Amino acid sequence: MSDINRRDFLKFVGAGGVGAGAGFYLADASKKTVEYLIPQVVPPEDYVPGVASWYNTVCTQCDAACGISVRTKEGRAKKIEGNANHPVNQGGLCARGQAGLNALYNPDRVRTPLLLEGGRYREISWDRALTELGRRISSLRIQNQIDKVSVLSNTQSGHIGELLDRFIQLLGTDHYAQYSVTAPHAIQEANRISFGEPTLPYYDIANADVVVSFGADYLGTWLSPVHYSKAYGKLRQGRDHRGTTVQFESRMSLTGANADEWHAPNPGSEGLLAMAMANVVSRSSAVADAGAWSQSLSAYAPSRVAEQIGIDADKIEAVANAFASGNGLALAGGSALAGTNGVAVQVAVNVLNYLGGAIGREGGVIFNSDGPASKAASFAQLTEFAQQLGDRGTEVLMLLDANPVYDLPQSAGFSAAIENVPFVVSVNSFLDESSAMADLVLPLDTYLEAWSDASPNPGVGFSVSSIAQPVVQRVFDTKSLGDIVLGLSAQIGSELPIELPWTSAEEYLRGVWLDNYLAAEPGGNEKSFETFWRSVLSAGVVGQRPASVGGANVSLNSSATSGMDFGVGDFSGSESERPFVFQPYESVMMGVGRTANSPWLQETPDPLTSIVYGSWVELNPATAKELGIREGDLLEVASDSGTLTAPAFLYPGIRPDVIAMPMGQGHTEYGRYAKDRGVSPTRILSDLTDSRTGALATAATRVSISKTGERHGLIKNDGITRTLGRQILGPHSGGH
Amino acid sequence: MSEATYQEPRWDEVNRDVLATMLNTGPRYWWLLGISITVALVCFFGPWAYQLYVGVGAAGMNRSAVWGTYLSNFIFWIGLSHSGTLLSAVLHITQSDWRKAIYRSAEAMTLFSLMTAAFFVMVHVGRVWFVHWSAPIPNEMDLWPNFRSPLMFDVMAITTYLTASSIFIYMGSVPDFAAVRDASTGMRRRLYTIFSFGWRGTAKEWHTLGWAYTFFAVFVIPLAVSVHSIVSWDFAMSIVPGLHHTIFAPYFVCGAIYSGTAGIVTVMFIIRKYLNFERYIREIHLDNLGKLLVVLSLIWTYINIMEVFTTWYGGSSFEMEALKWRLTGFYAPLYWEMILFCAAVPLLMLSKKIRCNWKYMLIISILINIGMLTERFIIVATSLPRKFLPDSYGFYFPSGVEISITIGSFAIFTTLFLIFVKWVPSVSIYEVKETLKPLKRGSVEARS
Amino acid sequence: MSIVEKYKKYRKAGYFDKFDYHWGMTIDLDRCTGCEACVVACTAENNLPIVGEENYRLKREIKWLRIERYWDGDYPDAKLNFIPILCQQCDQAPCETPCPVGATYHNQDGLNTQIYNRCIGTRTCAVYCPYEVRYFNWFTYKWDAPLEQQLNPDVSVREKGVMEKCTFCIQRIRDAKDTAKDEDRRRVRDGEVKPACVQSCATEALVFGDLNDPDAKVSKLYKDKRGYKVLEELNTAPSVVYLKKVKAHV
Amino acid sequence: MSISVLDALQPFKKAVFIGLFGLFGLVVGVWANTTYFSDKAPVQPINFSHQIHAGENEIPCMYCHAHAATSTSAGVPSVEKCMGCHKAIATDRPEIQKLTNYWNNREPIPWIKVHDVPDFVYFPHKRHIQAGLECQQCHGDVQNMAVVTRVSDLKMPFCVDCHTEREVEHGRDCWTCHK
Repeated sequence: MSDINRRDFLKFVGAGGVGAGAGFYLADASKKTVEYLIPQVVPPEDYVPGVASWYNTVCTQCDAACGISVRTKEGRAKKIEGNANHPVNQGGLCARGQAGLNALYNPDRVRTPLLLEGGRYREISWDRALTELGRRISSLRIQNQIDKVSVLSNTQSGHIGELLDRFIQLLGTDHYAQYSVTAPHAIQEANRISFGEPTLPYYDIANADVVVSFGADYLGTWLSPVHYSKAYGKLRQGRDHRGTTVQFESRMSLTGANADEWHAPNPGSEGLLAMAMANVVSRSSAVADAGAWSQSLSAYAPSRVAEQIGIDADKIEAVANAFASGNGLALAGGSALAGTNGVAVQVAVNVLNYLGGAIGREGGVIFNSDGPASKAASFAQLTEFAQQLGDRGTEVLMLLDANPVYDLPQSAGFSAAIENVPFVVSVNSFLDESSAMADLVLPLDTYLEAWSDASPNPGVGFSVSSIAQPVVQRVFDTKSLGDIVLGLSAQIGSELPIELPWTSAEEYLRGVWLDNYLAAEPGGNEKSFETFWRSVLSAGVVGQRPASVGGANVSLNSSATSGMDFGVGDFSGSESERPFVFQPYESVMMGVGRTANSPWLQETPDPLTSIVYGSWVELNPATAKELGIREGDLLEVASDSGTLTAPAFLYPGIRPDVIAMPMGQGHTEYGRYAKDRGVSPTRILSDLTDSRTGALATAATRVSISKTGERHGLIKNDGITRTLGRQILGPHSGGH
Repeated sequence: MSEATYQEPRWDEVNRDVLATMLNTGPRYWWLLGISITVALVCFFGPWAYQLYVGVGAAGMNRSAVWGTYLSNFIFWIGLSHSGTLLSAVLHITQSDWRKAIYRSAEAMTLFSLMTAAFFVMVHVGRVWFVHWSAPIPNEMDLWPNFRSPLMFDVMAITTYLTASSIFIYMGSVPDFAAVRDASTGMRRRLYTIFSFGWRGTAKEWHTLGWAYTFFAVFVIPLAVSVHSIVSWDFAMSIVPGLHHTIFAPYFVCGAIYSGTAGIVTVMFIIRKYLNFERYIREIHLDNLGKLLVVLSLIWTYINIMEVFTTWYGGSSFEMEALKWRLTGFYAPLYWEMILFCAAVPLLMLSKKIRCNWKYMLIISILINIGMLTERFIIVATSLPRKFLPDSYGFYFPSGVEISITIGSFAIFTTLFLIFVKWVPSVSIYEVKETLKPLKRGSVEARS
Repeated sequence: MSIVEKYKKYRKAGYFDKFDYHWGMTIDLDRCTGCEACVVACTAENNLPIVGEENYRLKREIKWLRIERYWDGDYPDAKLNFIPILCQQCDQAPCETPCPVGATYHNQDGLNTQIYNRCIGTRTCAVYCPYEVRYFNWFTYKWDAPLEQQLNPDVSVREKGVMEKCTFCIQRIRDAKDTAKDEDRRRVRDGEVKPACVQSCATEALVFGDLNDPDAKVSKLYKDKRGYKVLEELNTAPSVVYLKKVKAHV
Repeated sequence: MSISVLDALQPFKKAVFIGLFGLFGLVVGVWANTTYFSDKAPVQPINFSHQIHAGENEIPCMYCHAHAATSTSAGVPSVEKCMGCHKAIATDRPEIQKLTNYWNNREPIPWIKVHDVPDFVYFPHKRHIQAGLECQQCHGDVQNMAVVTRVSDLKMPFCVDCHTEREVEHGRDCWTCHK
């Protein structure tokens, strides 16, 4: 290279420089980003990084109160599993229970108290919020206008519920109601009539031979599904002989899909059906007064009522005989009890159980000695409550974890009533439809952050109770209901703080448990209580399983059926212009809507249709063919009290004259995962109620359907739901 | 011009005509090049960049149909690549002289369609930034590719084929590079001096080139066959109904040669028309290729019938279902379109009139390749969504990104080809000369 | 060990019989009610992404365990059957051979494993799998804060372009083995490991355990006369045995 | 003009050289960065010296990193633990006063990770301690380090080599270390 001149040299140097720069940059870019190692300031005693610790508490995703163990790591909840020691769920847990973490870590939780100022919510401190509220209430109290304070609460069980009752009582207002959409009014009322026990009994499915269910979806949503599922597993393969199950319902529920036999009686005729079976059973019944019964039931001979029921008489005979011969157990729920004749149906079922000798028998109906009577207000009472809001000129309305605007049909008139209340307070974890109308929103703990306790209802045949403890630090600036009540009473002042002296829900809870403990254990003292308390916390449950599960012995009142009309219930709307009976049902994933804000549940296929995200209208393929409806066609469902549109789904397991729809979707608020997704069937329900309990008769509305012409592709998992003759379900099974 | 008035070119004319295509470039060329580059950028690399950013979800694939147009296009392009080898190698060995005017462009097609295919592999995989893991690079972690995988065979086969055919085409063009060198000056001359490895045209060099060329011709043929057999195994080695056929290897090879030959006809038409090779590329080529196409289409049809027959005869529920859906399902129109274009239309070429008509042949050849493109698509799109569990049946439809990338791939091919015609004599100068009558006296000065 | 020996050893189906464990599962279709609790349990345990409405519409959901529905007959005799489908952990897995980078392989516990960070996303395994239990990450999915606080630290979060599938909750197996080692036990006790789905199942339809242990509950059920394997005719030798539903009438 | 390839190559010489220089520069750049600007020994919020603690005062590793033998993560001592000694010891030193400030404000100390493995790696400390490894085998002679410095890159070859030569049971199975 003799001919290198200056410019070449510069070129070389430049190239070298550029190369070096590039190299340096490359090396820099390839470095790891800085990770930090943050120590605890003061470590909690049982804390080991990288080792999971489990906390037992109680699930409140539905009313069954299963025991759960929550796996936490580095102070964060990672997984919810069933508590194996808990007699209700015995280690199992349903989809909704698993998804509790979505409630805890939901991005749409209310993070601080919110005060409505100039049409917008402003974040305020707890002190300010409680003072504000306390001031208003106490001023009303001083002016003796405390009845202008109204309180509507979700049903609060356990001692926190008692604390609330006590608080209201001290407050002095008489305008106070608790409600739960799924409250089993009919069962309790019917049991009062038949047995003088207004409670939920324990249904011993595990040991029954023939389980006949009238619309009760005990594997999906009815009362305590996980417990019954455990029992079902035992009934099927967990014992020497396999029990059989029969399901009578107009629309095949999860339980119906798993039943050995599924029959669809005419909507509302379940009472007749039960009586017809009772008639057959009474012939061979072993109970003392069987003779008398067969006399009074003679009018219900299957041959005579089969026409009204819509099921062949000999089929009824067959099922009834099987019921009588083996350990029969009859249940009622769902649409069967959601007619205007719900109580009658349950009474009929009670009669059937009685004649079948199922009462108080293992594998039958066992009444819990300590089943609490329901505090839940009926639909009629709630309508009255809403009415009162205006009539008594309520100044302050407190909604405690309650969402009446969404839960109840428009006919209840809540949204209008709430509009007119000057100051609405909503205590809730989420900004749901009702909270969105509130002037003050107080963020509530989720059940994984709060102290409370619960006794399962229905019980498990013996007395059980468990403590719900916080499993993680509060994610946001929230308080538990107990703490809010106590904090508020402190603000309101006068005698309340003296009557409710506790500083926190935990302290209150410990106090109550201590008293009970000392009452129960004569030799007990503070010290021994401490160990007891810790043992209960670690076990998650306390209670003694007796040698034999025998309930309070109850007998059927002979007058139980007197003045009862077991005929087909009433429906709103004329059969001619509204040809279909509309049956909304509790969704396995969404329940009645409280879990609709869980992304996991939104993405988990509905067990029976595999549909996710949104609602649908189920109708029989034959009906659809007749009306030229294909899956995904947008239908307009019209009742006398309103219309809604939702896509059609052709469902082979439903009567041709019935239209079914899942509840739980169709929120207009309630966070990104639930908002504006699907429609809520409750919107178009008529205000017909059960003639005896005043509970809303959700299955008593007639509707007509028509195509809107639009299509709305359903989002679902299933491709083709036929085996095409392939041996997928086992050798030589599954037809075309 | 008709055969009657045909005037065979003199040697100097050969040089002149061929080199002309490289040395003087009109605006039309630049326009074409510009357009195809832009299309390639906009339709292929743009969407691909987007897909790299968000993930393969940009394409329309889903759970049961995890393969889509990317893979079917990959096969299509591999298929297109078989033409070159067939024409140059096979015909070289069988010493059919008519090949000589067209084999260069054919080989170029091979090369470039292979490259385009390689692009589709990159587009297809989920994490292309780790694609080097599929190469057997020794490492201290003792991690190796899985040599049992048909995809691994693919990587091997394709790289081998790519290497071999690029050497093949290069070697064949060395004397022509020399010719370019001699005809040019300055930088270009320098370049071609290097390209031509200082070719002098001595007897020894000619002899060496001769046997080396023949050797490669023989060497490349089995490669060509193996490549597409192996590509077919990607499918056939699965147990997916509609893909799990022993006949797939011959099916793919035949289909590949078929579409490749059709491709050549198309390319031939274009270079003949736009590079003024009327005197070199002539009816005889059309005629022969036409016959070849007819034969191939018959074989192809036969195999298709066999596929249906064996499925029916086997009678397995899964296979029958897959077949039923292919013949009558959503994509049935595509299937029958394929039958029409690849089995019915080619029969027209039985008539010499059509066979020797450039326009007709252009149309037919394009139709055939459309048919073959859909064939590959159907294989993927109708088999994967419907496998064994009916409840998991799905459906696949390509997304905008996929379609655009498919279009873009043709632009890439065109771009490469356009560049090629300016760098390499697209008709073999020296071999064409071989076919010409020996020189007459008196025209010595005409020799250059 | 020479390559030939290795090859021979690893090509023999069930070669892991001589190892400590051969994990297997039985699913009793007569107990299973199709309630989907297992599906959510799996989602929670294995950091399965929330793909969102649009991706779900395109059938891009990621559910390592899904429940398939098959109807028999029509109204009024319609019957609905449920069958949970998860990775069958085949002993002769069709998905293992075609992976060019060997990201999926058979490990010594008879598990058909997937190494996320080795996967380059050719998706061939998913094509070859007859059970369609392999799920692809079409995008890098996000969790809206603070949902990400729930993510299980024992399971890595997969990025775009990676295939994933049921692992029989291998992280739980690993923990159990750890505990066994800490307690100087050679083997994990029967019932000590429960994948999330098995743990959550309320009807106890799912049973998991070590098939090499003749006394394990799963080994006994494996021999049940109702037992069968899905798509057995494909000779994939699955490790999951289904117990056929009993058809009965009153 | 000759047709020799070499002559034709002449003019490209300089270009080639420029390329070579560039390449050389690249290497130099990388080297410079990794040697003089390495992240092997990051600057910590408190200039903590293992040399003093583990070296001179011979405090055993597990006294502070208490969980190494029982948990996947060795654990970093809580501020409380530090104060346990430093309420009394060397309270006058500026670095200790930093610590005291953290303690008084009830703030954790944002230590910067020196040894870090990616999220897809499952590394249980306890297995390795129980297998009889010395902390030093991966972390180097920390007791002689005034500033903790990463001695081994903790990349896969590092792990695999050790697993291979110690013939760890299933030590080369992917799922032993990956998750």
